[in-house]
Amino acid sequence: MDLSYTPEEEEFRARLREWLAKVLPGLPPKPSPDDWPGRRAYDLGWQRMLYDAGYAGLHWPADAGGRGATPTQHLIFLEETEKAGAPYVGANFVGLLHAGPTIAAEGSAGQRARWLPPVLRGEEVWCQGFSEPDAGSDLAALRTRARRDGDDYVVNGSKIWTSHAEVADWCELLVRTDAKAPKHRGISWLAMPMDAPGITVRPLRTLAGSTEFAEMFLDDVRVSVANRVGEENDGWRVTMVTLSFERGTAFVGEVVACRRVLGELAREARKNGRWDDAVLRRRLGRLNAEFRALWRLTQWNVSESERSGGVPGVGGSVFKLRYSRARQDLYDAAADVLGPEALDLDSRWTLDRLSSLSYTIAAGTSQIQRNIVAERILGLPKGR
Amino acid sequence: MDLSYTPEEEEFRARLREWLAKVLPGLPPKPSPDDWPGRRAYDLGWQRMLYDAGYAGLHWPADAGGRGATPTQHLIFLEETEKAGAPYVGANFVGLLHAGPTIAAEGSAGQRARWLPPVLRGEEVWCQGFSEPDAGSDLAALRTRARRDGDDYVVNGSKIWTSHAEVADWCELLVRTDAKAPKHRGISWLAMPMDAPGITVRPLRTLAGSTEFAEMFLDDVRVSVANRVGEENDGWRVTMVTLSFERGTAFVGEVVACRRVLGELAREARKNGRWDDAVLRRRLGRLNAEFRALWRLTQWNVSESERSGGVPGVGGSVFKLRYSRARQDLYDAAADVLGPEALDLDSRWTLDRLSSLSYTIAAGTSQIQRNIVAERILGLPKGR
Amino acid sequence: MDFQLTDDQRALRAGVRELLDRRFGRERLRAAVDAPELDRALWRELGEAGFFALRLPEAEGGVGLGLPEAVLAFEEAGRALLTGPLVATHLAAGEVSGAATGETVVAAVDGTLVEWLDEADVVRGDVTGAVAMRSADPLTPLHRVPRAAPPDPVAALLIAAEQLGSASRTCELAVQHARTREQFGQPIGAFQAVKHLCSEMLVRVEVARGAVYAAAVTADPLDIAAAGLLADEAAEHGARDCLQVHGGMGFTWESDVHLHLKRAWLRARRGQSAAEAEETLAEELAAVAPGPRT
Amino acid sequence: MDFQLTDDQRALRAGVRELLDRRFGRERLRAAVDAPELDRALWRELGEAGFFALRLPEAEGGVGLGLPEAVLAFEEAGRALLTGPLVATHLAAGEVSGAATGETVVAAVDGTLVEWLDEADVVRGDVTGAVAMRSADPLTPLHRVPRAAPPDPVAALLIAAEQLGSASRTCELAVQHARTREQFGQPIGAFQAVKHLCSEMLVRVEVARGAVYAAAVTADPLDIAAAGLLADEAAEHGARDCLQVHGGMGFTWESDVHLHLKRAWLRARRGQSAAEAEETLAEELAAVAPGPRT
Repeated sequence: MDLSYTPEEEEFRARLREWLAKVLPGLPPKPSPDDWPGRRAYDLGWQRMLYDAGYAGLHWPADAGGRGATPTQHLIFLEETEKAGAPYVGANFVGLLHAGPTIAAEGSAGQRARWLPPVLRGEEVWCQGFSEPDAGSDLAALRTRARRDGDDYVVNGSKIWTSHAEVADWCELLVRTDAKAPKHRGISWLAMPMDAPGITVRPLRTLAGSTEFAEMFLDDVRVSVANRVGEENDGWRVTMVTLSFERGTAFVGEVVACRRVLGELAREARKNGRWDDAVLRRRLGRLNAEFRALWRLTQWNVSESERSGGVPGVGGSVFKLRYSRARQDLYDAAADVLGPEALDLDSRWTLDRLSSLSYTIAAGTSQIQRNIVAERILGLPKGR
Repeated sequence: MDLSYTPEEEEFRARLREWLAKVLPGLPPKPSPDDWPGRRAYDLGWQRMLYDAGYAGLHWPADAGGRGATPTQHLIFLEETEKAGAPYVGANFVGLLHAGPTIAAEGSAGQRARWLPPVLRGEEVWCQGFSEPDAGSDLAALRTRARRDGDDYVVNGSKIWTSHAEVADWCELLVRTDAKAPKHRGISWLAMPMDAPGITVRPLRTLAGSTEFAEMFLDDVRVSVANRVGEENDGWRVTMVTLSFERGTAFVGEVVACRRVLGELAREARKNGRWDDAVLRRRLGRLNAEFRALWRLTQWNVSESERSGGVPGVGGSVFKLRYSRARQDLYDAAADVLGPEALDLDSRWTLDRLSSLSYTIAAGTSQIQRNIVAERILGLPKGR
Repeated sequence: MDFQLTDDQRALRAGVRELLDRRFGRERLRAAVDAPELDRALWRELGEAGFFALRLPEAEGGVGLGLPEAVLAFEEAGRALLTGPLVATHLAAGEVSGAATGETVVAAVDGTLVEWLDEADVVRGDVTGAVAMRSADPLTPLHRVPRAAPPDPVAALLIAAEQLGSASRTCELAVQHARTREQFGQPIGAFQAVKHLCSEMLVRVEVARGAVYAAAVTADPLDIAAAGLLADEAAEHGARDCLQVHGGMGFTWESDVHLHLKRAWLRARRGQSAAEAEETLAEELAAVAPGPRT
Repeated sequence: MDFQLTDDQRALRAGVRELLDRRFGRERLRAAVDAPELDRALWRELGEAGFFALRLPEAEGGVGLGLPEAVLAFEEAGRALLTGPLVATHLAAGEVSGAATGETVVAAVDGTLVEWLDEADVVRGDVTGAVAMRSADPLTPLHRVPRAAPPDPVAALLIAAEQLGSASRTCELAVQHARTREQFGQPIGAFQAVKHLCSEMLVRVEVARGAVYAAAVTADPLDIAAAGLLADEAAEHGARDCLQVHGGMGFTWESDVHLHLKRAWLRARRGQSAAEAEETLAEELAAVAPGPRT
């Protein structure tokens, strides 16, 4: 058990810090949350800077144009960029973390050459068309269908919870290509150009009042068969390959950020007098233990994934279960530190509290995660 | 909504208090927990005193020899006896609260005449033979079987969690009389004389170290067919009638006792200095809210049952879910008030803490209670 | 003892529910989310129905009822997410001209918060230095004031009644959703995980109900403190669980779940704080003399 | 960074587990419940295996390993419910003659508690006025002393390691029971309610494991404080949930579940208190200077 970093890792960290210190002050001002074209340009610009500095696709395999970095280097990258206040992955999320790795693993040579370099260079934005209104936790129940017509698929249906749909160039789309097959076996994975006729994007307002997500309605959208990655009806497996690219690093930046927020909360409580409330103070102390442990669990999972050559376990579900609750506890505590101010949307942390509510729901509810842990780690039987 | 008691109810309370004040000082000393014959004699003696004073079978219908008291009078009775420190129902529990009411509702005239008066007069003790090692939450899966042989049933099997088996005269026994019928439809209810040959009683030690319960092994025990209450194979329904005699009064004495304990805890904390710990102090404050509310919920349920003529709802599950947790929280708080002393079995509350652990398990686990609330009150569908 | 609703109380509750269904149903509610204005016509209708004058003696033109009836009415208001400075106006009936009839809209300082300050005709309490907030509850405009007003027990009880109504409603919403939403080939309410979430919601509601109704009968400050703690818990936790049962659909602006959650958060910051309530209830425990309690 | 067990650490853990399986298996454990005597032959065998001399330098006749290895050994001890003043004797190695080899049994004052006082050859700390208790843990004789000893961080860490081992074991026991016990025609582990209890048990174990192992590597008092809080939570809550999964069967004296629960309660009263740990961790938060942390 070694928590110290190797000289190579330390050098990687030092060079990264140096570079961040150099380039961050020169970044353009952040666009407003509603300015989608501005956000696209800002996020792609940052990706281009990473690319030029050799940090693009850090965790991608070298033969996909990535840097083939170890999980530990990826951890350091995420930790340092968060600490330095660098831009988030933003509009590049799906390209770098879902669609890109899928294409790298399952795409043909031509598909890799077409789609991967623009992601790394910050030229194209991807969005994700997986969830549907009637297929939430039960993702494989999706009903958007694709009918073969010559060299095209003709796609009809609707998708929900699509981020950056307004400004994406491509959508990684799951469609049903065989309605008669068992639900996991009739799905295909398509790269849909977002300028294809028949796509309607409608912003979806969340309870936080923001429009980070969109609904997408597909009406006879033609997608070339050449845009299918993997075999027809093999899309579920193709997608699971993507999801399993997780190497324990999914929440690194967020845990770093939560620890920073926790310190800010404590100092704010000192300032506004709520520090004298022993119940609140000790709650903050326990949250310190919680996030210290979550950081250690992250390091544990990353080291495990490094030993296994990047193949992840199901430990991600364990982490997500605890982290999602801890994050909600953190922002509940923040509200108690703020007091009545917590009812002001302009106060610090208020919007973060609202968005923390999605953590036990999105990307697999806590109920689903508990099933996964029980069945896949503990070996408990499936219910009848 | 009226929380005041009627003049009749107040008079009932005043007379009861007066009687308790008169008779309690003259009670014999309490027997030790291991002295089963002594406990039997003590509990039957108390029952005889109640009988002589007109309080026996308070909530039983008049035609069964009871007093036909209202649920509110029963509530007052339980509240006042607890507050006065009167003996618990003890060895009379099954007779007064399970077997007796079953016989009153479902027995023949002869059965009622044979079995009910001795219960009321404190002459006979009943025990309960329901649970089996392999039929816990799934009580109806019981396997103790009864084969008809002339005018007798011949019973083989084993029972568990039987209280007072060592000193009981009768056992209300559930047996399987039709192995081929669906599990709820092949059960019969028998009154088994505890002196019948073939019964072996073995004390069952609990985690608290006590032997309040026993296992009972039945080896070719002959029980007269005349001792069957209700039709053959109708025992499940007969039993459910018993269970539904609950009128919201099951935990009255315990809630009164918990409120007294809570006050003692607070005063102990004041004495030993732990009162200065705001976290512990506020936890006690919240427990005060909790038990005040549970007392109000008891009054609510009792009033509801009074309006419906004593027919209970499933509100008992709601109450038990919350009360069982609150009781455990109370004794966890007690341990924190005691500090290291909580590790001493001779300290106050330590044994009560251990026994509180059974509350979320016995008489229907909290998981089973949540199913009942979800399906019978909220109308959620059964799982497949 | 008859700790159940009387026939009159049932009729009152049904009447308020009917009025609110008709005048502040889902469509009206969602319209209010988009434009949170005070509906003065509705306010007057509430006044005519006796919502504000409920506890005012008949001799003074009131309905002459008591706290239990007020609690039932405010429970319905909480259930319907009815907007406006309801508690302040109710408490002003008989003291501020026009409050009882709904002609005058009365706001009041509650801790360091004031709801509906700009929309009110009369404001009670010291609002010097009031600053507008961008309210987290889209249905309730808020100001903060520098000088806190002491909590009023009756106000605290009526707020607890609203929390109870909201908790009861989110339990209903969760159950409705769980019965109809299908995933993995069956209604999600058939899964134990969802079932047990809903059961615990109901348990919190029923425990809070006992506490709130009892406090309405006794008007005892300790009972009110207990009612506030349990009703806040039922409303906040209930809205959270309701959101969890709804999954992604609950996370949309179009869902009503977040409206209950945000209002529950707001109400929990009004009246007595949880810390004060817990300390008060703790103090009582230690003060009681040893020996049997009566 | 390689925050995983080394091959040597895995071998050490396997060796301790094998030794304890062989010398302190279920039969021996249950015999100890009936007669809680200190098994001096086993104690010497532990000494020979290096349990006490683990962190003593090789030059002084020790094994020359560090806190991480000690934590792994104590985790196994907690898993097996191994009895005796293990922490006190381990800490005495090199300081009290014969402790390292298991010839001398060393007890010590821990807060106001002393385990195995009557059975020990040497007692460290002031035991003036020690009073025997009827111990709630049937496997651990206890005395109380009037003068409290200050908590030792290494002792706190080793106790946390034992809690981790116990938590991990109760999770295993619950899962084993849930896979084999049938009710309503299927293993109870097929019911979501049971599944989700077990999942949360594992989550608490894994979070505590990260905290305990990291504290072993850093030996930082704040990391140890965090490890203690999380390991206590995992052990106490885990034993409770294990009991719930076992139902009535877990409530019997013959089940091992209560032995884990009672020992977990005992360990939670040793070392630093939760209140102290929380205050220490809170203090650190407020003390850190603003700006990015490194």
